[in-house]
Amino acid sequence: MKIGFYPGCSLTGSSREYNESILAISKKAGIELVEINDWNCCGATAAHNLTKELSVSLPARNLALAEKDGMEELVVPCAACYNRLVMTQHELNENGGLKALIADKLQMPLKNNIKILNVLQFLEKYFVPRFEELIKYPLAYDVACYYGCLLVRPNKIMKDERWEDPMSMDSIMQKLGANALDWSFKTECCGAGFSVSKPEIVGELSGKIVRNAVDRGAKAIVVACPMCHSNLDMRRPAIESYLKRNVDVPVIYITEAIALAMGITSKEAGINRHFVPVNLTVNR
Amino acid sequence: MTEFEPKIVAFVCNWCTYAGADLTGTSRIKYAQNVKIIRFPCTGRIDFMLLLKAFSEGADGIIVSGCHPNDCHYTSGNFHARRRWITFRGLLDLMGIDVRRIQYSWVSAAEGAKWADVVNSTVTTIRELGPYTDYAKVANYLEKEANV
Amino acid sequence: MSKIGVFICHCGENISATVDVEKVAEAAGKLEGVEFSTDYKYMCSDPGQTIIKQMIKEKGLTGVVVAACSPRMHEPTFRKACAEAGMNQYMCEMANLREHCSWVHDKSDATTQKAIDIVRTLVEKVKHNKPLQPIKVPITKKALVIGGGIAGIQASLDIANAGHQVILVEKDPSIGGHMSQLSETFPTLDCSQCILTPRMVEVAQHPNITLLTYAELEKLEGSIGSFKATIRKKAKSIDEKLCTGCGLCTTKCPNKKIPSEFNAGLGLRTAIYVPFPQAVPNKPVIDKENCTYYQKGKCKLCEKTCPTGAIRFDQEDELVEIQVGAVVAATGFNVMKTSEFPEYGYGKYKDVITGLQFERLASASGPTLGEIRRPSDGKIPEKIVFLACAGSRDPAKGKPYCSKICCMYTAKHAMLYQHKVHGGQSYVFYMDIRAAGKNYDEFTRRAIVEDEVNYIRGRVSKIYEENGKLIVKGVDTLLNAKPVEIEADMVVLASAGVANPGSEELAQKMHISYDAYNFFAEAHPKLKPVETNTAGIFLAGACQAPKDIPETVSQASGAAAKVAILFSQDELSRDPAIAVVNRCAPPLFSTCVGCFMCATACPYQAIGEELITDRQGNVIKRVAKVNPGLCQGCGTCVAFCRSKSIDIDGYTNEQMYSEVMALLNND
Amino acid sequence: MNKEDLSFKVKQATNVNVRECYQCGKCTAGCPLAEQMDLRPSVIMRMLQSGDEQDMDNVLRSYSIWLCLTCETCYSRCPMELDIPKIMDYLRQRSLVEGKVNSKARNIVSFHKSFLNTVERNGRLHEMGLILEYKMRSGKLLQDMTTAPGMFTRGKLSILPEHIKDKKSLSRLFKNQDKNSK
Amino acid sequence: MNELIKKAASLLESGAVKVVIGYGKGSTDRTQAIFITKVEDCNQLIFDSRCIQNLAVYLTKAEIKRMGKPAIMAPLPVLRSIVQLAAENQLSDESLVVLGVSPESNLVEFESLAAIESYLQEHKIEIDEKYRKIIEEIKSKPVSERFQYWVKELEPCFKCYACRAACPLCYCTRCTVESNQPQWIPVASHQLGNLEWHVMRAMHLAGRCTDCEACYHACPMGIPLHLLNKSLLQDVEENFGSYGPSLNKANSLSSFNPDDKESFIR
Repeated sequence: MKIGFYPGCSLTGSSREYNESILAISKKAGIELVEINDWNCCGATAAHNLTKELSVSLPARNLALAEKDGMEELVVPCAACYNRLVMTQHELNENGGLKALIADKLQMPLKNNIKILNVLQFLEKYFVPRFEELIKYPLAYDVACYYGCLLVRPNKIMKDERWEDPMSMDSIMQKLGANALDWSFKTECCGAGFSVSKPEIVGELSGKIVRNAVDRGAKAIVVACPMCHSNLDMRRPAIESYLKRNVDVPVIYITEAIALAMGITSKEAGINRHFVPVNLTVNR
Repeated sequence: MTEFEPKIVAFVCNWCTYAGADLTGTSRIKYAQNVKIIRFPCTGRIDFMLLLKAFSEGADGIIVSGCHPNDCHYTSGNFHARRRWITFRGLLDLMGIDVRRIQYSWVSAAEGAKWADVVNSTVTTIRELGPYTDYAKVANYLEKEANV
Repeated sequence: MSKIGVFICHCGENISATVDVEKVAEAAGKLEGVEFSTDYKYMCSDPGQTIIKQMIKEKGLTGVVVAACSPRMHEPTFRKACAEAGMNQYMCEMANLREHCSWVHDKSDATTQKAIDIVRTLVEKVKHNKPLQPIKVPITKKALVIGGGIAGIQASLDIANAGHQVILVEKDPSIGGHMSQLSETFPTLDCSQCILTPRMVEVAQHPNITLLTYAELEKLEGSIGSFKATIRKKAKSIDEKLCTGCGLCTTKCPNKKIPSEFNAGLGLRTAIYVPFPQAVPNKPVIDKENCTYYQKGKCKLCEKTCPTGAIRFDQEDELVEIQVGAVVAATGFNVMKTSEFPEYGYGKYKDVITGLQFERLASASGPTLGEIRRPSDGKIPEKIVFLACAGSRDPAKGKPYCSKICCMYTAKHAMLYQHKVHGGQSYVFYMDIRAAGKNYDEFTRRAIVEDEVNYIRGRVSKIYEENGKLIVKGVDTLLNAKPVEIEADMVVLASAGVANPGSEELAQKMHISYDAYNFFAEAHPKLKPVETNTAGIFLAGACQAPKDIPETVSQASGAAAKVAILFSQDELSRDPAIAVVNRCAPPLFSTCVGCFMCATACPYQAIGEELITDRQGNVIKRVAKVNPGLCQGCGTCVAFCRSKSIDIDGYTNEQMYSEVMALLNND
Repeated sequence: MNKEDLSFKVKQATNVNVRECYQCGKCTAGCPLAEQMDLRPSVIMRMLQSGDEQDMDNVLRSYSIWLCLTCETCYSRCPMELDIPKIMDYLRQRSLVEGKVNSKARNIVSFHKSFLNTVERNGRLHEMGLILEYKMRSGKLLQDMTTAPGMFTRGKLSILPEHIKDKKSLSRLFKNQDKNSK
Repeated sequence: MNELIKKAASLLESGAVKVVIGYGKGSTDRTQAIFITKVEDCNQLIFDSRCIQNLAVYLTKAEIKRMGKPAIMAPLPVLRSIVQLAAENQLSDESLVVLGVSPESNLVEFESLAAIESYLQEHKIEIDEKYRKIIEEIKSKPVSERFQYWVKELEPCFKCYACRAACPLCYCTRCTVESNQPQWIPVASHQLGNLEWHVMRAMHLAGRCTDCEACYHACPMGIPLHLLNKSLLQDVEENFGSYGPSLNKANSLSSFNPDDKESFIR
């Protein structure tokens, strides 16, 4: 089975393990993810902060390319990219004039009807129904599932019927044998794009998140967004200096969790790349 | 030459749309003068022949309006009316009597603004369609005869 | 040859400002069959009416057209005037120049021309009017009151004390409604039950009141003066005559873990239960959904313990039909549930409760006997936060309206808390304090100044739990929007007042209209606040919009007064606009061929058959016949009749036909 | 609405009518960065309502509009469903165009610009390049000296950028895009 | 056929009926309705493809009623009309004997009108594909062309009312065209008069017409009136569910369904 795939820049760099893990589990499940040919950066926060048009045209190019490659479904693991692509698709469908302008600039046809899946929707559709066969080793830990902003907001467009307390990731983790904790920071902002320019803010915002997770007894924080991951994992020093205490709770991608449960080695899943060591083991 | 002023007759029920049109007035919402209202007890009372008569007497458009489904003062007059209009409309359409010139609507006693909107949009539609000369020709057959 | 008088009203400036009334009068004067036409500043005024009367006498008018406001406004006025001048009142029609012309158009020739057209149309109608006699309908002097809250109780007592029979229907096992759940009442802080219970008892003992609890309206037919209501008496599974209300059964019932409706889910009850100690009637019912016997087929403990053998498991719902002359809808309201607030935890935090639940905590008869203890662990909260406008004035939650009572009861709650928990800290997040009412503003001031409740102007964005505390993320918009975080032990949402579930269906059963939020609609926002637009059905209390007790009680008394006024007459004269099947000379007798399609179409089953016989009594013809008592005059049958054999007075084929003709022939 | 009002221009650009805001403050209450802001979201909404030139100017010169992370919390909780993030985007763009960027926000802006430039150059983000350019622009040469090596050793930073093939189509997109950079 | 003749004869003989309404030889090679009162005349009864006239029309005529209880030869179209007439309270089980004629022109006997209705369940009205096409074509024309088409088609009508006379369901003792207070329809046979007359007739038959085409066959000018009825038949079926004359099912235009769907009411 072939499905369109848009990794996005982070997955080729700072969050390679995300890429590696999603490819690993797909491979093992016999699902072929086909990269969009010659895809480009979605423009991320920078674009929509500085110029409206780029914030739409950059994602639009990728949508057009995907259509060109004859893709009907597009998996976008990076929550930030996912958000930009979905918002663009929405914006273009709302605003005919803009759509015309962009199509003109792209010099490519744009039907703009491709189905965009974030990683959770991807897993729910193609993995969860096959967990019986795929999951070898239950991942029996107390975990806090962290969704961040971009997967659920704006709720008017993302349409999670439980946007203030989402459950989709929790239920997947439950099915992996983990105990998904009820906690309060599932959708709080981690500091996002300030990772580089304002680390002290990241320290505070991510700090509160990590603290609540740890206080609830989480042995791991599960994420589905490279930005969240790098802020909670790579920015741990900033977090610890804000919390004025050491916290060693690891931050793992949901795809890594599944990889482990499917019996894929930490190395294959890129788990060794984390800053905060991941000490989760499955009893084989 | 002066602009074409459509002649439009509105057949409305006493309990919802007539009251709604009253509310349009009390709320001082302005609308086009072209529409004149005839009051019926209920949309169920409106005889399809009257619509034909309106056209033959030179109406360019017709509005038929009553209570929303389930709100009929007589519980089901509007349901009967609805069936009649569905059937009648099919026949008119087959016979080439321009159904775009008949606007059906539900306007409740609380929908003063909607009434103004129905009137104005109908007037615009009829303006675009122009005078109903097709029917007039047939209707004026009478006079032609008389003149002979 | 008709002699019609046309009277054009200026309505002060209301009509004459945009319509050239003199011109209209002049044009009307030229119409064929018009004997006299004039215009006057206020036709509805005494001198105005006098002009009409004089002219009827002087000119011997056969018909009158008053061109003024909507007939829905003044038709009765002018028909009365005509009758006084000795003319049949149904020979008078109104041309609606105000609502349908002068108020909706600017001053112009076209506007004046439209006015002329309208007048001509009505003149043509009047030419075909027939003198009619109003139909007399006897009034059944018995009222149906739906809903046994304070509104229904007040209305019932007032009507009953006016000497009329009342049937009070309540869907729950006891009357009392929300007021019986309240602790103290603002602005006087007197105990709600202490003032309500006597009234409940009075209802039970009143000779003129028949109380049907655990019952609901199934169907309502007929019209003002003579409604036929079908009531479903849900099976209580006990024989009320035998039951003494000793309550033994409730002590023995094994199912004790059912959330109590009366305690807004904060307390528990049994499957066979009396909602609360002061219930009226004070006899239990079995809640089948939660009864072991009904669910599993065995148990019957209550039956075994009942000393009088009053338990009846085989009892079934019973449908009773009653004739009434008027109906008062007093079905009350409800409040939004905490589960409807995503940002406040979807109701998953036990210690985030609604105002109604707080009432139960504060009430001496409540689950905590009046001590403020939080549901989760029974601790006394040291910090409590109240959120006003929880759901109200919140289009995103589909409730753009103000619920009106929250400002006051929130102040009351904060006050009660401060009185009961010494040294406790209370906060109120609010947008505006709406305390319009006698001693209301003084009351909220007292909460702030004397009881030291901290009022913070701003909404709360999120509530979440962190190590056993509820973190309330709010803002103080009066301190240049300073974020405020409060670590609270308990949060009370002054959640929006909403229409009761099922109120939409109920409204449709009664054929009354309701607003976008399913609250019942009054006939006129100012001048008919207790009437509905269905004659004979009146409104009382929060089923029309959220309102507090004094307002509810006064509206209930208002509704009761309307019923009493209606019942002060023995019969009601109804508009004679009803259908008739034509008659003509033999051998035809009537053009009706008796296909009886009209009968199948009639919403009121008002059309029966009549056998026309010759002298020997042989049936010559079978034709339709309208029962004037049942016919409401919708005219659906008329539009159906292929042979035009059935027609409706006041809206006859000739009248409607000539109106169309007249309306269009203006050139 | 006065056509000169920023509120009017906001309406045109974002289709949000700031007059609908009734100052309940819920946006500010939920904003993760409200503490750090000089003008909090609800205050900005109020200033847009006032129609006062000075208020407008202050808004465009504010630090807040750059602190906003577009986490959309305000929007998803606003009782009037006002799309404040969209307004923020618009204000940022205007602030740039009118050269009113708050001095404290310079490094944020320069980060965004560096970001877009690497994208313009390579079509994709080259984190190494980004960090280097950003350091040049912001002069924060020492920041991240701790993390960067860690990223190398974990294979998270590649020295050489990835490039996309069809550069032309991309430059078309960037053509006359006034992100008034460099 | 003999079967039927025997039956007819025995009915007359026993006096169970006073008259037999059936088809007989007409002038030239046409068939016509004959009214047999004597047993020996029964052999005049014939049935073949030329018998297209709808005999049900006579059941409501005063003259025939005066002759006493009738038996009637009833091929499918007549059977349908009979059920519809019964539904409209014009006939009852006692008021006639029905000599059904099957499509294979054999005698079918019924013990009750209800039996006829159930028999008709196996012989539902089906609108000929060719007519469906014609109607589609007409509908596909631009509106004013459609209008002109019908004005032209109706032009020749000179209000002889043969259509009405031939229609079993036009049994009103006073037709609306004859009511002059008000004068709903101009008496003269000019374009308007013709248009209004035929619109009205079609509407009055909507939900009742059993598609016997008698009106069309009766029209001396060959105006395709049946197209109007057929198109309405389709509409009724589409909008209000399957159509067919029924004794207990309420007529589709004097009944309603709260969830009736339409797209044109705003």
